[in-house]
Amino acid sequence: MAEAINEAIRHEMRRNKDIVLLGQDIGAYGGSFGVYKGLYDEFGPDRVRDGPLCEASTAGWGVGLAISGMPTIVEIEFLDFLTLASDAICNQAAKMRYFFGGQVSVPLILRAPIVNRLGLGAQHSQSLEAWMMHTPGLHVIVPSNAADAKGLLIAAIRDGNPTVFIEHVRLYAAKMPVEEEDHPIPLGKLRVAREGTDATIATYSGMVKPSLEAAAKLAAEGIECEVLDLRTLAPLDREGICASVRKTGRLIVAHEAVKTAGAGAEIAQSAMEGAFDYLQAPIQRVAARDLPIPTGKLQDSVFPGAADVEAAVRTAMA
Amino acid sequence: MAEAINEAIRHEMRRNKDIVLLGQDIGAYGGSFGVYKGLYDEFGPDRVRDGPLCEASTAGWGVGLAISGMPTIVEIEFLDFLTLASDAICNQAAKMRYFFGGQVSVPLILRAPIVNRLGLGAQHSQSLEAWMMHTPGLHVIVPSNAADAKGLLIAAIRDGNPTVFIEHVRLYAAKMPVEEEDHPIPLGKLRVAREGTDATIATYSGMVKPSLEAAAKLAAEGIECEVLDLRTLAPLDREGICASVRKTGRLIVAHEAVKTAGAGAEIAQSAMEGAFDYLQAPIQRVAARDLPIPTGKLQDSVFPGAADVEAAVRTAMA
Amino acid sequence: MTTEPELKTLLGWYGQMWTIRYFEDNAIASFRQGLFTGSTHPCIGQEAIAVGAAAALEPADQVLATYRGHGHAIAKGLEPRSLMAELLCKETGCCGGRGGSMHLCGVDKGFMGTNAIVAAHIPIAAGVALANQLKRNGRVVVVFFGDGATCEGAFFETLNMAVLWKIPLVLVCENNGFAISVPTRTAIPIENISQRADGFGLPGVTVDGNDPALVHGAVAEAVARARRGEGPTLIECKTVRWERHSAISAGKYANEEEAMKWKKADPIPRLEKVLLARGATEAQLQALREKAKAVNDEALAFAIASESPKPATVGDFVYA
Amino acid sequence: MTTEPELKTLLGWYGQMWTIRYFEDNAIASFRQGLFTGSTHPCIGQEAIAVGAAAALEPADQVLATYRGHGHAIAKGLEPRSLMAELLCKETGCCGGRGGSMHLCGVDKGFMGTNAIVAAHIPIAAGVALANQLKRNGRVVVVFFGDGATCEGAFFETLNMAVLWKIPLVLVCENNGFAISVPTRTAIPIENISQRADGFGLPGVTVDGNDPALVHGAVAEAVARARRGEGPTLIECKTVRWERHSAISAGKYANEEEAMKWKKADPIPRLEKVLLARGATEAQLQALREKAKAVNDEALAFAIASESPKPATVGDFVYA
Ligand SMILES: Cc1ncc(C[n+]2csc(CCOP(=O)(O)OP(=O)(O)O)c2C)c(N)n1
Ligand SMILES: Cc1ncc(C[n+]2csc(CCOP(=O)(O)OP(=O)(O)O)c2C)c(N)n1
Ligand SMILES: [Mg+2]
Ligand SMILES: [Mg+2]
Repeated sequence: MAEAINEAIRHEMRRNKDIVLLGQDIGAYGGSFGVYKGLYDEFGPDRVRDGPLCEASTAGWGVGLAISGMPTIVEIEFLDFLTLASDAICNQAAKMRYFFGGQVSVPLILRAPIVNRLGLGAQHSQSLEAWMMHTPGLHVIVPSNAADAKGLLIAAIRDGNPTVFIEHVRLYAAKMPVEEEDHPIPLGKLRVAREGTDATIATYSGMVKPSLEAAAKLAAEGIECEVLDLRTLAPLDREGICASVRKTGRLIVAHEAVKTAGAGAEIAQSAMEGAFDYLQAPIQRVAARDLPIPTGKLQDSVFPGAADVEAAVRTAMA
Repeated sequence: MAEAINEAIRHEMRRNKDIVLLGQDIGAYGGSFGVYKGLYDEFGPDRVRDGPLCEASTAGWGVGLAISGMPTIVEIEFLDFLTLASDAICNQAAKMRYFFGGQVSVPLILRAPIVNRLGLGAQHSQSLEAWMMHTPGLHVIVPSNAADAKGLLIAAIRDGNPTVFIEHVRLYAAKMPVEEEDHPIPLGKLRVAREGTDATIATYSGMVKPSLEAAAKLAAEGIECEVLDLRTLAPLDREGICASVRKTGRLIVAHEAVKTAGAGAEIAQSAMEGAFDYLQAPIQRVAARDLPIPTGKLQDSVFPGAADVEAAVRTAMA
Repeated sequence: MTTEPELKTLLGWYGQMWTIRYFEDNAIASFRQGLFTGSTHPCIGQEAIAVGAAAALEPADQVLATYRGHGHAIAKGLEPRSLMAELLCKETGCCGGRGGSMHLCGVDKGFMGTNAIVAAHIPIAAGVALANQLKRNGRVVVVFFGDGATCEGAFFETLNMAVLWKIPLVLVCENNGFAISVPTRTAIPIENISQRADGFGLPGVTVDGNDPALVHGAVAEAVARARRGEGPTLIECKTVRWERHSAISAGKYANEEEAMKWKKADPIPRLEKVLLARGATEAQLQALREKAKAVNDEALAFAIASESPKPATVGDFVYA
Repeated sequence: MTTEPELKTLLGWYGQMWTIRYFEDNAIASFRQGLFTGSTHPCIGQEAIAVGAAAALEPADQVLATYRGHGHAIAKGLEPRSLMAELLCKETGCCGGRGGSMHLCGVDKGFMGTNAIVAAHIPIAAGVALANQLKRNGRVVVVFFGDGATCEGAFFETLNMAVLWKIPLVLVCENNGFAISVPTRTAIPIENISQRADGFGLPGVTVDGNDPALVHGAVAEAVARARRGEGPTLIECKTVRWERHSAISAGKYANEEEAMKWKKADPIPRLEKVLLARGATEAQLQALREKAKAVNDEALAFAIASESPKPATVGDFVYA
């Protein structure tokens, strides 16, 4: 996925000379997880601006570039550091077009990876997408694979609205067939990752793979799960979720963020509002436990896996 | 409610000489909404530290005081500015006891008001409690009246854990009979603001009053709503909510935060998980529209009121 | 410093200062009459800064300011009518009535907007200036902010990067002695805010902010420096604030007298004396005052007569 | 500056520096062997700062540091065994195995912890120092951070308030030339980071951070000043970083040679020369080295032999 993101950015930067990258360690170093490899060499220090450590202002400068007609991609090294940039993103980027009555657009993309299960501890393991979902004016993108990452990032850049693009460090290495061609994927449309008739698993980002594993295992016993990869949380494809639930009658929502007030609650309640009459069992959530994330082996007691998804499906089927 | 909060703080500061207040305009001025009137005169500049404008560090200093055994109350002038303090609150205060294996406690209270419907616009009108609910390690308190504010604040101070105490500017003027005595209210227990049998309205803070109004109106037609004032969102009284829903079979959740990924989704999904079999209709949400908040008359098209609660109950009853 | 401005120039500034003053008078009166809600943050007593600074700019240069930014908007060429209509949240307002008193904008005039989060617009202004640098369009950005804002991280972080990258940015601090109720001296432990510059390697100057010619001189020099590609300058303009932070501030000041001293330091009568000494006539001045008043009265009438935005449009302008 | 330390003192420092060096060697080796996951940020090449600074403190004084803080923890008196057990996330670790390499703490030794958000611990340290001031307990806080941290808002904001309130805080910047891959000179447009102090009205000094005596002298003076109630001091210690930011850093440096120069600037052989010149024997030095190694080998064995925390305890320590 790292390569796919790199390609998407390279492609767009070639196409649109106004695009600028801001961040720390994004120069020769290529980004703290290597996503920007080669971009500095190709586009130079003006457009690939490796800067001092100050996330709050870096994002603010990005807003200024964006409203000046220069689409800007700001990298935050870990999603956990969103705390520092949240004023620029939530109080400025998300709202500026609105409170200025449409006089400006804010083509700002904030890229940040979820970096969990690595053992880096409580300040380097969080999934904060729900905060961004709760901020009107933003798009929130959570790809689960390389092809989607590329297509969604291209779409987000061209779309021209403030976007939080959330990657996943565990998926960086994954190489999948990526469209050679320039192939934007429309925002707000989920992808049916596996079709099924008995239960719907709605998930995204790092939980898509474990969900597919669980689905494969259950299929061997004749339980056919439909796995929805939501791809974008804002816009959220509520209709797509409800359509699947109307078919299967059961919903399991799976994510790696902590459970309480996570994206899963919104996804579940969307199905409640749009498909209540079809629900044959309570909607189940699979999520991290409501704890700060520990290091070491204790992590395994906090994060969910394929077995948890499987168990939730079984509960729903019971 | 301003007076009640003032009394609670005064009471605790007299009782515990280690308590310190930090913030801007909290000295002679008495706080930007006057909540601290007289405290500077009584406790002096050491304990009532009126400081420069730097919310991020002010909250960080508060963490340092707190882990040194000095319970600290940090005032943020508008809840919207939580963006600036969120690293200190979410990455430090909420997690520090955990990642230091219990070596420190963090008796830090962050007080901030929701200031909406006044016409101050998109950066001064937000209800961000859902972000805090999604942060394990915090308590989140959302009182709807003076007596609760006093009792909950006293409890939070004594409880000794990091707490986000969310007030509401519209409720400041409201004077209600406040317990003279020192009367902490246990965190995590909702209050049944009105008993009813036909539908449950779960709400908090500024939506309790409109919800009671709607309930009164519906009662005239024989529809008896049970109104739950949740009082704390973390801990959330899931059992109390489910008990009511098991009785009424219907749930309406009402808040002033924007709808998507708001506290309402969590409250609703909690009922789904604990009372699905009793639900006779889809859970309804009443919330602000998913927009940045405009100024002027347009605000009325964004924020919900008693009529919206009433309509939601009717939908649930239909 | 630059040469003394011509009389004609000074007369123009005088008229602008009155335009701003009357605008603010109308804003306060309208608020008191309930023509709009929320609050409004007058720049009365500080008009010389906006006017002197804007005079140093080309039309294509850009300005960003705070909630206390009505004067900067007017000085940058926005029409009082579209501004007053915005204060009254009318659809004819510069932001379609969505922004109100704290969110004004006029991109076509280079006025890139006011902001209600203290100091948040400083990095945004720097980003606009970086865009200018990258586009090599020769434009300079002036960002206005208060003394209080110079305690916020965003200000410092931006200074560091702006110096590093020699950004064409002029940072104008309006030190009006207070951040709401907090006197500058109890928030900032140095004599002059311009001294902040010393830790970052950029020039810092302090000028009397109630003299538009001094402000103009300092800003003109900084703008020239920025246009030469030599980077940012920090300018502190000492001034005195209108008695209250905003139309709704109600708290007590530690020292009420200090908080009321603006009337003694009013830049308008001061400029008047200079003008008369340089040969302007009372009649000339009166004509300028009257014109300023007329423009604002018309603006207010226009704003009052305008419609509120239709409820059905509440969802407009969220996404591009 | 203070007087030249006695030979005995210097020998003690030498032993401590080796204790830290061996600790870090074991940390890196353990990480490479997969004994723990995540990463670890060695302070190899920077030991003189932790040791020299800690020597200027009373046991009751407090220290806060960053993820690159193993050396500071050891210098402040924490046991290598409980630190190594923490790195290996064992229940015998100083934080019960929840914190790992980036979150170490020893409140009973005045070590108020390390932090993984760059600069976030600087305001926290100031808050601890304010608590000391309010309690009038005479304690001083030393906070360590990197060059990169001095670009973050939290650093500047805290300087402003600390000077304003004369907080007993000593700010020690370990300028090791890099923030991950970003060379200091491409992030900070001034010659010495101590110059940051000029914009805030506190003393700023730069010392050679690879000489523990110079570090000790500067910190001792700052501590004395803080204890006298005269407020904070900013001390920049110039040093050179271990070749990689952390055990998992893999990116390319713009200038690889620059990034490898620590070995030429190693403070340990440098101190060795001084010791031998002042009459220490090679045997004495060897004994200290061996003791340092033995302590760390025992610590590692202890850590390896310890148990991981029980899964059932994962929810402990969230609330008081
Ligand atoms: C980040 C933030 N904190 C607090 C406030 C509340 N507030 C609005 S204006 C103001 C005072 C700012 O003072 P200063 O920067 O000196 O500007 P002035 O109002 O004097 O022009 C404060 C504290 C805010 N809007 N934003
Ligand atoms: C707020 C924040 N931004 C980014 C990071 C990622 N990061 C960890 S260490 C580091 C470099 C810090 O450099 P410096 O302050 O010089 O300290 P050093 O590592 O050199 O000791 C960065 C960017 C972080 N942990 N926190
Ligand atoms: Mg001011
Ligand atoms: Mg460094």
